[in-house]
Amino acid sequence: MMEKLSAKESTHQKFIEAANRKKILAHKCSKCGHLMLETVLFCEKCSGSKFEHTELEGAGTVVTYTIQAVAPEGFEDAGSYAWVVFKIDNSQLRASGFLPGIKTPADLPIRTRVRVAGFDPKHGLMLQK
Amino acid sequence: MMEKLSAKESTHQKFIEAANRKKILAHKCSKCGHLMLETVLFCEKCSGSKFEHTELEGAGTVVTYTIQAVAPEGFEDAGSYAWVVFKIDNSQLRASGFLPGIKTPADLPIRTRVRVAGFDPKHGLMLQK
Amino acid sequence: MDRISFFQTSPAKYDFAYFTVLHIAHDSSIATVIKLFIMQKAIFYEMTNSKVCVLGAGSTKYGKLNESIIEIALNAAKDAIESAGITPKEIQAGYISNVFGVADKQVHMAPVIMSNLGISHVPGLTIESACGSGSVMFREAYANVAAGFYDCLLALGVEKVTHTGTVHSTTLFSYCSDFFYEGGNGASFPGLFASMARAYMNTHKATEEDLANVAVKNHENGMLNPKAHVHKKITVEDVLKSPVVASPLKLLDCCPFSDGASATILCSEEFAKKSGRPYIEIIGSGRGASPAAVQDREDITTIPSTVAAARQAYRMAGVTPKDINFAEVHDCFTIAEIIDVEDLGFFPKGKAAHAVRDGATRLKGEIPVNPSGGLKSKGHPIGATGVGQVVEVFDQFTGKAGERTVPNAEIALTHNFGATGASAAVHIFRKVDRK
Amino acid sequence: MDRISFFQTSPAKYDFAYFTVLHIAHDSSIATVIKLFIMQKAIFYEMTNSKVCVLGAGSTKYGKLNESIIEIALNAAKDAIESAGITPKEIQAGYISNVFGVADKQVHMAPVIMSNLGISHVPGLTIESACGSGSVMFREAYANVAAGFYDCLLALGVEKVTHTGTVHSTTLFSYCSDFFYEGGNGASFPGLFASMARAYMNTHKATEEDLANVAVKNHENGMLNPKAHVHKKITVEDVLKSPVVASPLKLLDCCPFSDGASATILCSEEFAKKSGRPYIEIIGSGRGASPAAVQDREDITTIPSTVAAARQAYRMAGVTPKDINFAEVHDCFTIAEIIDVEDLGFFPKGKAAHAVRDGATRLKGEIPVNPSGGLKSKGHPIGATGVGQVVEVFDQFTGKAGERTVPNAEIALTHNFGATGASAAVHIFRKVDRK
Ligand SMILES: [Zn+2]
Ligand SMILES: [Zn+2]
Repeated sequence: MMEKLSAKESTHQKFIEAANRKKILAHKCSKCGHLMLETVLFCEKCSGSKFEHTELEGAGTVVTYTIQAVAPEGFEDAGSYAWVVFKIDNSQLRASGFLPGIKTPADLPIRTRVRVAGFDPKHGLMLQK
Repeated sequence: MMEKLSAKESTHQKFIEAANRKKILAHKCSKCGHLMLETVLFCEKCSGSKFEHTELEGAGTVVTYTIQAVAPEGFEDAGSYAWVVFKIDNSQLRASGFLPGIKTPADLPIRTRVRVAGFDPKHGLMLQK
Repeated sequence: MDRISFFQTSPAKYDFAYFTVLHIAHDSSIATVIKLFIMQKAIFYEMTNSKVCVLGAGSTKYGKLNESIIEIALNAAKDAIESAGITPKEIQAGYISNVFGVADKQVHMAPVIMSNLGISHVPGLTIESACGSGSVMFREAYANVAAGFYDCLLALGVEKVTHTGTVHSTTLFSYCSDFFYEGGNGASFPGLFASMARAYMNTHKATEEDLANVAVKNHENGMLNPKAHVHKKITVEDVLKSPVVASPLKLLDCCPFSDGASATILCSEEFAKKSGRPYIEIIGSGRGASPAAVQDREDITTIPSTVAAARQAYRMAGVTPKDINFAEVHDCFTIAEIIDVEDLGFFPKGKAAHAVRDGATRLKGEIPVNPSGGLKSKGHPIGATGVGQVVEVFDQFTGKAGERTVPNAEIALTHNFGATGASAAVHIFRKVDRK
Repeated sequence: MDRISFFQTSPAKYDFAYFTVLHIAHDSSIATVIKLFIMQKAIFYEMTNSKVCVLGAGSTKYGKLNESIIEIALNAAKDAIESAGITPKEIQAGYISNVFGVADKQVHMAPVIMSNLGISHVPGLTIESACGSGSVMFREAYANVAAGFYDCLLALGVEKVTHTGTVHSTTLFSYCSDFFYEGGNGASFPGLFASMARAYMNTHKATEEDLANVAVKNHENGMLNPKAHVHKKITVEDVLKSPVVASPLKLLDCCPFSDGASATILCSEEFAKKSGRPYIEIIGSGRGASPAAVQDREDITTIPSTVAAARQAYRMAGVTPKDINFAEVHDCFTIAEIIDVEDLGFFPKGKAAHAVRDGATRLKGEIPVNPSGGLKSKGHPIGATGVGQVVEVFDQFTGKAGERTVPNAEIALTHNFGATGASAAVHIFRKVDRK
């Protein structure tokens, strides 16, 4: 019934499209240079609302994570996976994603390198080691 | 997983059990005599909380109603039905119920007599003409 | 409960004290008492007579929207913030209204909204009161500013349901009824209002045409509102020929299911004045409640919560229905507007159908009702609706309503209720002329 | 935002004015000024220093309940009303907290609750802030009484989810997260707290045994609470051997999904005193917010909303963490209690695991934490939890806590947050001795 959103209208959609190019979409405050994820509409530092778009390389290191033994609906068939918070290279920003194939903590020591593999409509921001 | 409630615990359950005996369960304030449906816990008139249980005959006259052409989930298969507000005989109380088989307003003039037919887990308080 | 609501008792009580002070000051004529009096006056002013203003307002378009519920909310918030000329850091709290966030997989919305406005340290909460959530939330936000707790708030309503489809939306909405007696026995919201319509038509000899007139008028107004959900001029015949949803109500008697968000910036008068921007003042606020179930109302052709809320708001504002230059009222169904305009005191009981037929509630009538198009044409994103009414008043009073501007309006009323009127809130606003 | 919360600025500002008046009165020594001063003092007292009390409190048992959500709510309301010795007609408004009414087909709960208490004309509303709904609602209700808007309120939290099953409940709860970044990428609530646990364990060298100690202690307390959901003494080994839910958290690190309701009667001090019944006083209230998503927090081992809310509440109450005799804190997962007791200032950062191991938070320890059993053992009906904490304080201070009574307690703190702490509220209570 509803058409797919274009990236022009939706920050989420922009973020998703960038993820599909293996990027993390961010923007830099034109006034003070503070870097934020694309979804933030006013600068956290100076309240500015003009930004320069910045695509960050979708790669970084694991900050923390969990291996979801009991998965919510939509993820029951996802096998053993980790939900991962990772620090994006060359920035202070962090993002979160879905990393399949993780069975035990031995599979994913803190500071493991991960990168964005795309965006799956069912499982969200896909990561790979 | 959960056991069925006994009427001792639940005013809704008590009301339902009475409906299955074709009655409307009410109670009378021990202090001021005001009559209320069973679900009301304090007297609307005097705030009393002691009551004498009263089973009203599940019969009365239609006050108003609608014929639901677009039915909510759980009622899609109920055929053409009316949701009816009726005044209970020998009281000023009103109740509401589900009356199947009503197709047009000609089937149900205001003040038509209806009576309680039981309680259906899917369709609620069942009425019949 | 005979106690008059908080917004009446307090000013009266303190006015008494205030004038006592004034009296003493005159009698004794000594400088310290005068000084005291002035200080006290200032404190009183700030504490109990603190005027509360709307400094900014914004809405998304209402309709079927594709963005996530958070993006919809953020778009309205951004508009309101920019319209107020403030920065997000001036916002001290976020009052959100929403009913079915679950439908778009997001409850606990305030933190997500605040974080994406770049002010994650600012607390918020969500208030729900069915289709009246927006106005009930607005009143809480208002009370917090009136009490001097905050100088500047974001008050934002949002809803997204259209993606769930008509049958599931109908089902969700039925959870706003007294479910054990109503939704659980097969009544949908159109059904409940249909039962009220049948009772009204039976008691007051109104006709289906009378109801249809409301729809025709509100669609006409909605044509002038670029953000309205439904832009479609209709006739009485169109309404009568549209498919029955719940007899006697037909599809064109019903407002649409809408997505959308509306946001306002509420602040103290001091804050508003300092800003140098246009603003409007809230001069009356009232709340009321009715028996939850239609069956428990002695008279099904009136809504007690509306009557109570209006009485409070009028008394607080010191105005009567005759002083209202236009009103945004809760016309979820055509019958609702008929009942509303009687309960609000614009017309005597049983006379609204006639007045509507005569054009009294049209844009150029004696009391324009729903110049925005109302829920019927502008749309009804239930968590946002009550806030959207305030946005309309703001736009009307600050020169942003374009062709649908009500000429020479100075005082306006908003009326919004939950479900079949089990809860309601009424607000009265004053245009503030800035030199 | 550097502005101190509303409960700090106001008293300070008015205290200044108040003492100025006092000074003038002393200097001039004339009767009228003294009269003025006394009147002003009375008004000030009522208006800004108005003490707010809890006069009644009641809870259903927490657990898997068969009654409808409305019946559950009503059972708690009836208990609270009877415990306060008031009649429903004395209640001027109903503040309800709930998150997933949709799961039991009833939102817009206030009208249904009020109608079934026989006071259908009394307005109400529902407040939602995820698992912190109860305390956020309690604070709004408190603010309304503190502002003098109402003399007596019902503040009631309720939740019913167990009938939907563990997987669907897990899914619903994930809607409280920042869904675009968290729930939408597969994180459940246990998962989000597990990620916090891993960060904490990594940073502060804590172990899974350290977390397990929290569960063991809270289950021990819960054994003494007849209304607790889980009555089961457990050992550290039991916790460690229980199935992993989201590593490193295991089943016994997690609170249960519970149904239940808790209710309190909030009133002005004047109202409480007149009643001649036992009551407790609210002496501090604070709110805070954190970035909605865990990823956006600079330090994942602390919860900024707790720190902010606690700072406000302590300042308002004029007490320090050392003055608190016991605390009910938000232990939805064992790691949460470890982080909470640090954020609340009971232990330095990184030292809580050690303190818990040493028994400092046990019922006979230096700062008993969760004497009720906490969310972990008492249960976590999310809309009710924050109110249930207040019920525990009321029971403790009015001699109803039986074997779990904390001896000689005079000051207690409640701490409740939403989701991963994106929203939080802290309240501080004082025992009132009645002669
Ligand atoms: Zn900046
Ligand atoms: Zn009575």
